[in-house]
Amino acid sequence: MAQMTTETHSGSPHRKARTHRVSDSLPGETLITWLRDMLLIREFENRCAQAYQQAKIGGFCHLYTGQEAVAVGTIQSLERDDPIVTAYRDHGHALARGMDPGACMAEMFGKITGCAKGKGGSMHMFDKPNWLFGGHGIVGAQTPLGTGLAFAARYEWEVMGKPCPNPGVKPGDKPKKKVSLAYLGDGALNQGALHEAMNLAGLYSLPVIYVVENNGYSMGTAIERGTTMAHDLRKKADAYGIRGEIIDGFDVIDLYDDFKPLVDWCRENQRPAFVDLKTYRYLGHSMSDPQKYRTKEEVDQFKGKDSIDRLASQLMGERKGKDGKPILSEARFTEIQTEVKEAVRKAMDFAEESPTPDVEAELYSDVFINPQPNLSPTRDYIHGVKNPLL
Amino acid sequence: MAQMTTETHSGSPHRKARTHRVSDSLPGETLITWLRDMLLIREFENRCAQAYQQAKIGGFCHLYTGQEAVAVGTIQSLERDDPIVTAYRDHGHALARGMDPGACMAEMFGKITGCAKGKGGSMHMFDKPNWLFGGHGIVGAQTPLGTGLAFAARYEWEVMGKPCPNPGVKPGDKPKKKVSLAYLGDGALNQGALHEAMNLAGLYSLPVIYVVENNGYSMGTAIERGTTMAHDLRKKADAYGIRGEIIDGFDVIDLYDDFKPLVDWCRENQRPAFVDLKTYRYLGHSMSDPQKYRTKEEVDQFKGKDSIDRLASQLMGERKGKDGKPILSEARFTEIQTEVKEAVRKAMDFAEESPTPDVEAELYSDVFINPQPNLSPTRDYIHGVKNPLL
Amino acid sequence: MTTTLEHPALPEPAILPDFTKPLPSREGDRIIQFREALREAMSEEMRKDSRIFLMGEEVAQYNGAYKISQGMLDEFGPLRIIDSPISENGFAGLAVGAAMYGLRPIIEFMSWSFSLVAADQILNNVPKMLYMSGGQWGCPVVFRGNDGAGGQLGSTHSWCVEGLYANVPGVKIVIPSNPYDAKGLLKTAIADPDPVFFLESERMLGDKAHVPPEEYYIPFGQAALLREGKDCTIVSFGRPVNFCLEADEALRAEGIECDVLDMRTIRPLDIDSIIASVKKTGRIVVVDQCWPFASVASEVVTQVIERAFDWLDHQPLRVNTEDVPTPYSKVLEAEYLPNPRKIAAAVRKTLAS
Amino acid sequence: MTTTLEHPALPEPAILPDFTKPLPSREGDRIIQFREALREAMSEEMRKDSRIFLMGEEVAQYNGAYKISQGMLDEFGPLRIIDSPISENGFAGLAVGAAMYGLRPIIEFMSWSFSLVAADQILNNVPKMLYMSGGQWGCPVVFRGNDGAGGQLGSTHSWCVEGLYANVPGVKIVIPSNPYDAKGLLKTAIADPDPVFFLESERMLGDKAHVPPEEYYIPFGQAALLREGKDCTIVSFGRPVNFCLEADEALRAEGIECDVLDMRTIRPLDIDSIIASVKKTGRIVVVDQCWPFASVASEVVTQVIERAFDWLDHQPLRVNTEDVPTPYSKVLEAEYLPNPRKIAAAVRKTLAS
Ligand SMILES: Cc1ncc(C[n+]2csc(CCOP(=O)(O)OP(=O)(O)O)c2C)c(N)n1
Ligand SMILES: Cc1ncc(C[n+]2csc(CCOP(=O)(O)OP(=O)(O)O)c2C)c(N)n1
Ligand SMILES: [Mg+2]
Ligand SMILES: [Mg+2]
Repeated sequence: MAQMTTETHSGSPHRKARTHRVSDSLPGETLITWLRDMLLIREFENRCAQAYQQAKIGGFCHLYTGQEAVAVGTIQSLERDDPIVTAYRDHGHALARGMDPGACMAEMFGKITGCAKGKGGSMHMFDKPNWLFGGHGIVGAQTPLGTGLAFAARYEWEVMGKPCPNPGVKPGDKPKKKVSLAYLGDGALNQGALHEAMNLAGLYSLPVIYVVENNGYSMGTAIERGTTMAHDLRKKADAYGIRGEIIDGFDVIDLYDDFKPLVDWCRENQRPAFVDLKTYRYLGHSMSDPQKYRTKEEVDQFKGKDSIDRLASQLMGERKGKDGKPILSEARFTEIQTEVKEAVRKAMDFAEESPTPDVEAELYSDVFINPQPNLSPTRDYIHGVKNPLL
Repeated sequence: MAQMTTETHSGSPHRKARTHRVSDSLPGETLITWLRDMLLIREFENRCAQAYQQAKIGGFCHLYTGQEAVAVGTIQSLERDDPIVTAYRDHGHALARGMDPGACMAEMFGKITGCAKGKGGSMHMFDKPNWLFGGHGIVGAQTPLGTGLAFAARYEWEVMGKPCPNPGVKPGDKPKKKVSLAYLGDGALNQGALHEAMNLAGLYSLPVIYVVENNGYSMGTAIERGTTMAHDLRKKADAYGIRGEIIDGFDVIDLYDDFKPLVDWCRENQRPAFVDLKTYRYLGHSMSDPQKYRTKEEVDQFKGKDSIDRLASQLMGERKGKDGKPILSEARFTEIQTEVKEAVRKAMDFAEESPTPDVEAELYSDVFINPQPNLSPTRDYIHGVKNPLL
Repeated sequence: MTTTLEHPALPEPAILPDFTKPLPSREGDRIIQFREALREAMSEEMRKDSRIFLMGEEVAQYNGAYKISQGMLDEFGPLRIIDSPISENGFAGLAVGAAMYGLRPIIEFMSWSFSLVAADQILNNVPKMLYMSGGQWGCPVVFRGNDGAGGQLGSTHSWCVEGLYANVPGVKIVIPSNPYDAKGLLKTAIADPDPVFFLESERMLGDKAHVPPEEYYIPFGQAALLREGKDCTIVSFGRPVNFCLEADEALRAEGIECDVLDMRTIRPLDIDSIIASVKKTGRIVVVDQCWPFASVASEVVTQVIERAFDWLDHQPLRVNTEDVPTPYSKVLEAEYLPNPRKIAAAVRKTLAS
Repeated sequence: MTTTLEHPALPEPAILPDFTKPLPSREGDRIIQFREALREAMSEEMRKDSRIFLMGEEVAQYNGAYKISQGMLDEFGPLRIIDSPISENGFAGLAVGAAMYGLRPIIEFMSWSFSLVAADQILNNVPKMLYMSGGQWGCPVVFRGNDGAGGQLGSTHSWCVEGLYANVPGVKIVIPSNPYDAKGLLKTAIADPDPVFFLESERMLGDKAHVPPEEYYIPFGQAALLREGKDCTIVSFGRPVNFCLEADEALRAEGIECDVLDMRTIRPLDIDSIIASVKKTGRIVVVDQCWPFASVASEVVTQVIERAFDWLDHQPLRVNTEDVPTPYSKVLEAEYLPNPRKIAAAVRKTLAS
């Protein structure tokens, strides 16, 4: 059996030698928010797992546990109106982007209060006000979309001279340079869609970053069994003249120190990039995965590098505030943990208590924005209730 | 307008420094056959153009004029039972592989004596006895097929221990190591299919060579307008851990000297390779192309490097036989030219005089090998006449 | 009087064309080609709305593989008329992302035959984005290009994708048969906030007809009754409509008079006009350039049966292409396609018993 | 007595199963799961023919995402049971090349929903290779995997591809409804020299039934008459057949007795059995898990109309899934799918007037 180690599956060493750390200027409170976000994701996923066991969640459900630093660290490197798109392992991104945990959980419960009114499920977390253009189920298919988001963001300032009327945009706002993120799993490296997308991004010079959440496996397939050049994925980027980086995803501050300058570079130069972001998932691929393809020791090794523990201990230890004391006291940490538990409990209650979609109003709505007669032999399409996030 | 030059669009310089030339050991007669093959393709395509003007050929018709050295030089580097597959610009490969020019021309005339019984047309030259697994119309779609040919060729010796009963295979024959060639145009570099194929070939270690017939344009799009890293396509191969080479396609002997060792290496090691083979097409993309995307000077510059002229002058000049005289006399050259003209004239006559397919027998045949009742609401499928090449 | 349409997925209300305005006359002497009609439709809309861009293979510098976009690069510049590499899946997906962000892409497939490599984007994402996102994002892309056999392009290049794609709910499918309709329908397609598959025919791009100078939009879901007759209803869409008119011509010489209906859009399907006609004639022949099995023709027959079973004097008949891969050879292809002879024969058959 | 089939594209004559042999009994106590039946079919054929290999995502080391290929890696080794990367278009095309060369690939799509990224290979190359090559090469690949909605997989993962792919001539399409049929049909598919799309259902993989120990092959194009009745004909294929049986059960309690036909293969379609039944009952309901527009249900209705118009006492009715992208929410999905209630209602409707 393939055995991955925390040594081999990590960021490139040059990273260690960095002299300037952009994170140095971050206020302590910001880092505490990150910790809170990561804790929130962890707790949220734990409760998802329970709800799935209780058959309150159906379909495919892919948990983010272990990868929290990736969503949080990358999203914190963005502006809030930079568009992002991801695959089906998307709860982490949704929460990190600020989706209400209630809307996220209610979606999985198939309730009308869910972010997709219960029509999407776990794989389809969409959040327009937070510029999250969806979780997507077909491996790789979101990468051309991310490319299109970058295209549009560039088009609005280059061609239109004004921003598209998206949430938060006010009349008279000037368009600005943006960056889009397209997250993908390591398994998506083998889909033609990604390659076409990267070539287009390189040719048209689009500000998109392809973030490979490289957790070493696509289902039961270790990366080197499915992907050539797994030991240096930057070669995939070289093929399109795109800047490629390997970034360690186990320490969220390190990650930010590597990723934020890259985002800035892409924004400034309006060029694409590609990141092999090393991470690890603690749980099975989805809810039914006996995980015979890896050892318990391997999983434990990575759990030993847990990004939440690490950040917590940094904030409670070496990372000192102006007063020379650690940024985070133990008491405050416990408080945050309680608060997060409470937030997720509320989300569960909200999901539980929300009504299911009204079949008559919802089955045939959201198919067309402009429904017309005779689009279907069955019946007419209609407009349903307004999405709760809008 | 992009201007390509014979300087920039050529093989890598290291080639010049080669010490050992595999072509040195080739008998003069062999080289004369190559010249004949190239002349045959040139003449054949000229007559195609005429026939197309006269509306004897229909549909899309892509001529090979200018690229002759590629088909001849690469195919001469193979064993006769190494499988190959190509795109729609396929007359050159068919003739170089030994297809009867009559069957090739009759196909384009839509006659029952054509290699695909008139069902395929210009883009679909298939020749089973000559191990040509087709010309194919969808850009890039033949590259997974070439990968599959290599897979099967490897499988027959590794798993079956005997060759599949293909043409020329005799009972008791031992299976052997083969190499497959998948030709593609430079435009096909941008199709996801190629990337999936190359990753598979790299992973499974398949003996396939992806031969990019890089003529600098896909229709009216100069390569650097459609393909990133056009100045070093080997980067595309690096992304899959595949050996990549740039080879000059204007001198067939040079080409052979570069390509033959690569074929041998792939065969021996059962590994894939990728070749950026620089060539140029003299005519339009297909029969209706005003060619505004390039200058007459550019075309003339490349015509000045014509591979047929070059080989002819080598064989009639510096290339001497044992007797110290040039391998090819002017008289013999004229003879060959006449012979080739005559062969193509005969092919034209054959195509002209052959009958069209019998509609009743052919429209509904070759849909299923095992036709059964009720496969169609329209009528039953049948068996038609036997393919003339079989 | 234009209508405005509001929907939570629309950041601003959409302004829909005024379909109550009577359409300008089809008669006149402003004779242009089908391809010019398409170009006019795109250019007119692009002048009004900077969100619209055109992307596809050879659309810009080459002026279009079929010269549909001729001159548009000059007018709109390279940021809005964009040459793409041969990456249909990639740029179809790019359009999806761009449309979600707020742009209005027009994607030209050189041929719909090449849309198969983009099938996942155009069938999984385009028609379902609004539903999957619970009404947060629509996907207003117009995909257009050549569709249909004819011209000896062989098996892979002769797709009639309506036979495949019409099964999928979530897109509108438009298929004009003449330049006048092509312009009016394409303008409506571009203005519509939903995704549209717009099917042209390489065989018709040179067809000429009067196209009025004034602006007009043809509504979706309204068939055009091109000929009136009492004996049989002929229903078709796209290029074969022209074969139906020929067949009708021939039949009139025999004293058989048909209603000839050009559906113009497949989804929506103007079944009401079909039923009205069938209730008059009692007979129907459906003509479809796709393969027969599970085709739009099967659907029309089924809907007619569902709604007008008791009005029929003869079972509905369908004329499709023959049920084989498209052959190259001229003689085979001619027999493969629907043609006036086959259509007339089917009409006669409905009248025989 | 096996038959041998000769064709120029076959390097050696193909040996077809002996379909004259009566099939073993469906009754018995060798109770196995649907997934095991599939595994037995593949393993038995692979033992006999070294040209056959199985390729797909997670089929080898993981023992199959749905445990269909469990244990096959152990028996046949990594050269014949082959894990692939997530490259459906790539490995579908690899199979095409390998089949042309002389192998007999079985390609597992984890779900047919993922076959859309391979649409070009499976629709342009697979069904047309024999035709395009003028009879030189067939393309004997069996593509198999999960098809159909149910289980709350949402819009992109719930495809019923028969509604799309059945339009294309050149492939045989098989869709079993129970373990017994699944085994016999899959063995026939693997032995057949033509390409086959074999549609399984994740919802049925755990279904159990007697599967006889002796070897058997079920011929294509022969429907199974599962229930006999005089009142109405119910026709279906794949998983919904089971809903039809439930509906029939309920209807019998009301005194309504139906013929229930399990088509088992869509192409070939055993229209003869349908017509025979309709001539008896005068009524028909077609049940199809695909969207309605241009579906296999539309096709069945159309063929029935073409062949038995005068025998019908009521217009044929169809029960499809609802015409919307597949919703995730349990309540919506339950209403989306065809179910016994809807089927029984349709049957009653045919009897009402
Ligand atoms: C085109 C396609 N093929 C197959 C699948 C089934 N599938 C879903 S997730 C998955 C593994 C993906 O792994 P990876 O990209 O590494 O993401 P991770 O699950 O590790 O986050 C597969 C094969 C799919 N959704 N889409
Ligand atoms: C998937 C697909 N998209 C578009 C086309 C139309 N098309 C045919 S040839 C061609 C250009 C290909 O150029 P290249 O690969 O460089 O080959 P060349 O013609 O130069 O030999 C295009 C766009 C096609 N056949 N298939
Ligand atoms: Mg992974
Ligand atoms: Mg080229």
